[in-house]
Amino acid sequence: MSLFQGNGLACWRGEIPVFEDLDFAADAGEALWLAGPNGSGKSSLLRLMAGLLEPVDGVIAWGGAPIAADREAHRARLRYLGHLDAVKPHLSVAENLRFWAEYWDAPHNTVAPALERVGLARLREAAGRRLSAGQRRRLALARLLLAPAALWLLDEPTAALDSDGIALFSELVAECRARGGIVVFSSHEVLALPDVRRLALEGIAA
Amino acid sequence: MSLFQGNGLACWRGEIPVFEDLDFAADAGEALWLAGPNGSGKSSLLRLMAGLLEPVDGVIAWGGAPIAADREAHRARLRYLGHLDAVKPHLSVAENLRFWAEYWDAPHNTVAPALERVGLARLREAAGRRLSAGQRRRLALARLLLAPAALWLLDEPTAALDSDGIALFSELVAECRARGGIVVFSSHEVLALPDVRRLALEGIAA
Amino acid sequence: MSGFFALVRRDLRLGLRQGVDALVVVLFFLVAGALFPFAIGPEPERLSHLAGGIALTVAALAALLSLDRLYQTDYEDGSLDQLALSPLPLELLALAKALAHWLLTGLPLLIAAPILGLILRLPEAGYGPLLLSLALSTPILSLLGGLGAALVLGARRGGVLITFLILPLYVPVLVLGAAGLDAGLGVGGTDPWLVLGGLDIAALALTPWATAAALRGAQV
Amino acid sequence: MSGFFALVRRDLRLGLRQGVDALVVVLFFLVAGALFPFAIGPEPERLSHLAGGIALTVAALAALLSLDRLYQTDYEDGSLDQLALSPLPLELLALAKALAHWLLTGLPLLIAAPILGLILRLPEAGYGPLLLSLALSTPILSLLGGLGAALVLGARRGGVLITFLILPLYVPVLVLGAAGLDAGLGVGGTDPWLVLGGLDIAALALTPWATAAALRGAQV
Amino acid sequence: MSGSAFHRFANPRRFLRLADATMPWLAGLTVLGFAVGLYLALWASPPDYQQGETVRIMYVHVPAAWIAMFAYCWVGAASAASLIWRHPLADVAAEAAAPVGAAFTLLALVSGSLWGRPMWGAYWVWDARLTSFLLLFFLYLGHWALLNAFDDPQRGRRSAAILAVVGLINVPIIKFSVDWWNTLHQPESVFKMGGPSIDPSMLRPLFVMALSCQVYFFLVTFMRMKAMLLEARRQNALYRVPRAQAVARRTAESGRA
Ligand code: HEM
Ligand SMILES: Nc1ncnc2c1ncn2[C@@H]1O[C@H](COP(=O)(O)OP(=O)(O)OP(=O)(O)O)[C@@H](O)[C@H]1O
Ligand SMILES: Nc1ncnc2c1ncn2[C@@H]1O[C@H](COP(=O)(O)OP(=O)(O)OP(=O)(O)O)[C@@H](O)[C@H]1O
Ligand SMILES: [Mg+2]
Ligand SMILES: [Mg+2]
Repeated sequence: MSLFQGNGLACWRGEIPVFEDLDFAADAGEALWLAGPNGSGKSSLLRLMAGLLEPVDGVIAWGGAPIAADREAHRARLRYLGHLDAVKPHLSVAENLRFWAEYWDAPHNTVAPALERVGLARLREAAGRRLSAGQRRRLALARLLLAPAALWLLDEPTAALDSDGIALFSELVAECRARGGIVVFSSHEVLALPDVRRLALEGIAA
Repeated sequence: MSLFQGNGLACWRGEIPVFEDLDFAADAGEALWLAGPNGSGKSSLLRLMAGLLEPVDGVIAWGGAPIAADREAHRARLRYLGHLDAVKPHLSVAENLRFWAEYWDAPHNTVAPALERVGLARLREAAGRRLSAGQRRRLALARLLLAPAALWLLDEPTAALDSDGIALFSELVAECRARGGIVVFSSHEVLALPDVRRLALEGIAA
Repeated sequence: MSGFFALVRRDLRLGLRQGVDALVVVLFFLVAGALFPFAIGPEPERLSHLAGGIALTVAALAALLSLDRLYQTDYEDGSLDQLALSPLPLELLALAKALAHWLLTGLPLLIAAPILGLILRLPEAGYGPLLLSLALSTPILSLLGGLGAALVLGARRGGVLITFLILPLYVPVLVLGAAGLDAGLGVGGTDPWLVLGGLDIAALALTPWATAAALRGAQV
Repeated sequence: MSGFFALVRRDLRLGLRQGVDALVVVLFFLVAGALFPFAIGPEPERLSHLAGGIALTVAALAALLSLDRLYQTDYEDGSLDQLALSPLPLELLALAKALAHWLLTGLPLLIAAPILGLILRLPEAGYGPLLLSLALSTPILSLLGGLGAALVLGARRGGVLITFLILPLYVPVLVLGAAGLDAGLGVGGTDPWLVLGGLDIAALALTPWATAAALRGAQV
Repeated sequence: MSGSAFHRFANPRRFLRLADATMPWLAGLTVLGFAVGLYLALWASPPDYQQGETVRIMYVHVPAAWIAMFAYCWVGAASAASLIWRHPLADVAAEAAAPVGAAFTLLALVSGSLWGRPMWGAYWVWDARLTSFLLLFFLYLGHWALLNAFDDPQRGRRSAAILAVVGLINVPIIKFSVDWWNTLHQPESVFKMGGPSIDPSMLRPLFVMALSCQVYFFLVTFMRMKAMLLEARRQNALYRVPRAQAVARRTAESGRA
């Protein structure tokens, strides 16, 4: 019975079954790597974990209590990073991050260090639409640094990142785990992270 | 003096210099791998090669003639694949691809095989917005198969692709090169492709 | 709650990146309104009769022009997921969006209306009623519009259909606004405004919930 | 050339798929038009005289509703790059886009116009001229609109800005269209329509180039 | 064209030299002209027999109107030049002159409508000329709004230039159609603007004022152009980078990369 776990999960997208009877479990400080071919349901599972999707079957529980019971609490404890970077093209890099800080009630003074950390300090004033793919991804990663969260749900966090970026990501994961946070991430490339649990999805050959 | 080459290229985005005095050259059947950190100008260079951007300085030439001299011809000979997949969410997978076939005057009967090849045959009727990240990327790759082109410009073609997808991509590249085509692609991960030239960009430390 | 205002501020900033933008919105009403005389002639008495209807038409136009973007962009660039994953309830999110939309379309119209009245030769007595009608009807346009925008998000057939049930709801609002003008000019009673006020409260109370539901529906 | 029709077909399919745009346009057209009887007070004779002009103006405003989407979506999802990288010249691309826009907005407006005519009690003799004026003026609106949409590509507040840019340029068309109405009602000669036709041709010949230039500018 | 070209080629020493040389003279002429003109207009010219003192508005109004129209042609021409020859100086010329022209248009509108109050008993009348001026004002504002609607200035310049040229083609059409529209629906204004003959005693101050406004236009435009060019040059220096540092190392090794 671990801190964050799901049992017998079934997920449908549209009218199509993605996976059925899937279990996962993660304890404080653990990292879970979702691996699987395209369309096997990694993103779907992460959306289930975040509560953005409802499982057709099964329950996801945090500390024993189903997340459906108290959505506000679950939302408050997690950070989600999807395929899309949620960067506003017409806001500057700093404005983009500052908005999320305000929106999540994170202290203002976390913005500058976060940008520094992901290597975007130089582009602080640049408009979002001027960012390159990897720079945009880095800005998305910076959101994770605004406030410590107990649960990180990251969908291909290293997509478009260069080698430094990947190194940075590993550091972030390590720190989060050291804090006792749980990190669930999907990725196609094998990342050099210490003792990650690997959860392989095959998807349903429909 | 190679088939496709650029000399003394300088590129600015917005009011900012990206790179200066950059040369590249590729002959029929060769592959050029653009490597470099985030923001070093890989995408920008590919857009220059495609004619989507104007170099501030220097010339890009095909067969000795600057591409600026005959844009129609250059456009007709190349296929470009950007960070964005150009998939219409409200069109089905087949409709998406069929449109590009019609638009580029490619024979209709190339659509089905192309989908088959990238492994989307099963999702032929699915709406574009139901595709997963990797499936969308595969659909973008399928556009390359509609008609043989002399020049492929691919921006992180393997982003979001699983291992099969990457294998597929290597095959496609090999075939294109066998046809005498030129393949220029950017990528952060090291792909197992036989004898590719590597062009490293550092970008300008501004 | 701070999230609420943060969101309103962000949408305003996105809408009014620079001072210019705010001005553009106001001018937009003048241009659109000034179009009518060219089609129906410059005779003052004629224009003065139409001024109210013109103003309301332009109001509806402004409300609709920016609507489909209200949630669409956030939906497409992934911001909506992030917005939904915050302690702020979706109902308040919907309210914040509608408020920002009104500040970007309704308020400028109120500012532009007097000038419009001037060039359309609105009689002195007409200004008060015009402003009152606009002030009462534009909020509903934004609230209902927000609901419509949320419904078409997933763009599943259903959403589209319901939108066509939503848009006609504009009619009574605008009609009441127009009626209010006549009332102000002493043609009828003043009740249209009372009804409008009632609708305002109803919309304020109901649409956020409906919108929130629609947004959850889009997450399939 | 086949690319041209492929693009038109695609845009039509997308427009009808999403469904919203075209119908919102028509609904706005009818709703806004329907406002005026209340605004003017329904005295038939005055109304019928204005009906045509109102219909023309409201049609112009309605056609603006779906404009900012014309290039924006293709721009954001990367399709525009692909479209630009084909043998089809950008000028023809612009033409195809404008044609699709007209088929999705101008044509439905023509079909809806008689209904509005009924609402506004347009006299029998007025229908022919109204349709003719609409048929001659809406294409220019789509062409100018396409230019506007290309100009504001990547700008903030697209919709409002387009309107603001386009309408002053559109005034001559509106004037001529209205003049056509009166001519039809036997006030003057029929030359307004000839001039309008001339403007149609001029717009058809010139706007695609301007639009193509604007699209190239967007590739910064 | 890529945004940078503006900086790379914006090196118009010749223009700057010319501007520095002429501006003192322009400034002097402006002051002198307005002094004389206003004196003639306000004191040394008789009140109109039918308009009384209000006629003096004309000395502001008409010159403003003339310059407003001239300025739009200037902007349109400069924009066309920038689109054809891609010379950044043309961009600057258009961008610098537009607000000045807009200001004169506004002046004509305001002075006109102030004039209209006593003449027509209303601040605004849908008189043909007034209307076409209102539209001209909208064109100016559209141009200005477009210039400022983008995060990337170069993009704004390009769009605005295209709009200005299209507008230039369209202005005569607008003028013609509006006049026609106005005669179509008989205007209720009895007063004909620019009545048949204006008395010489009124013409002299009118022309002095017109000339002063013209000079003033050039003065302000040149000043704005100069400021913009210096700013561009400053940024340009900001981004100049030693070539050596910029050269990308090319490691062409065959075999597995
Ligand atoms: C918003 C209001 C007005 C605008 C925009 C306006 C516009 C113009 C313009 C553009 C001109 C110069 C045209 C040319 O010379 O070709 C002009 C000239 C003139 N306007 Fe106005 N006008 C306005 C109101 C008035 C009023 C109210 C009066 C008099 C009661 C008036 C009297 C004149 C006269 C006398 C001239 C000089 C005639 C000439 O040089 O041809 N204007 N106005
Ligand atoms: N549209 C744009 N406008 C202005 N500047 C831009 C634009 N796109 C990119 N840039 C800037 O140009 C530089 C190079 O961008 P580019 O996308 O070519 O880098 P990249 O090598 O593709 O990076 P990545 O590996 O992240 O894709 C970056 O510093 C970026 O900030
Ligand atoms: N919004 C959606 N509506 C309907 N079906 C969807 C939607 N998103 C994804 N699907 C389907 O659900 C299945 C799983 O999608 P998902 O995105 O979870 O896969 P994934 O493992 O993330 O793939 P990838 O590695 O490409 O990101 C896919 O077959 C896809 O077609
Ligand atoms: Mg995924
Ligand atoms: Mg890139």
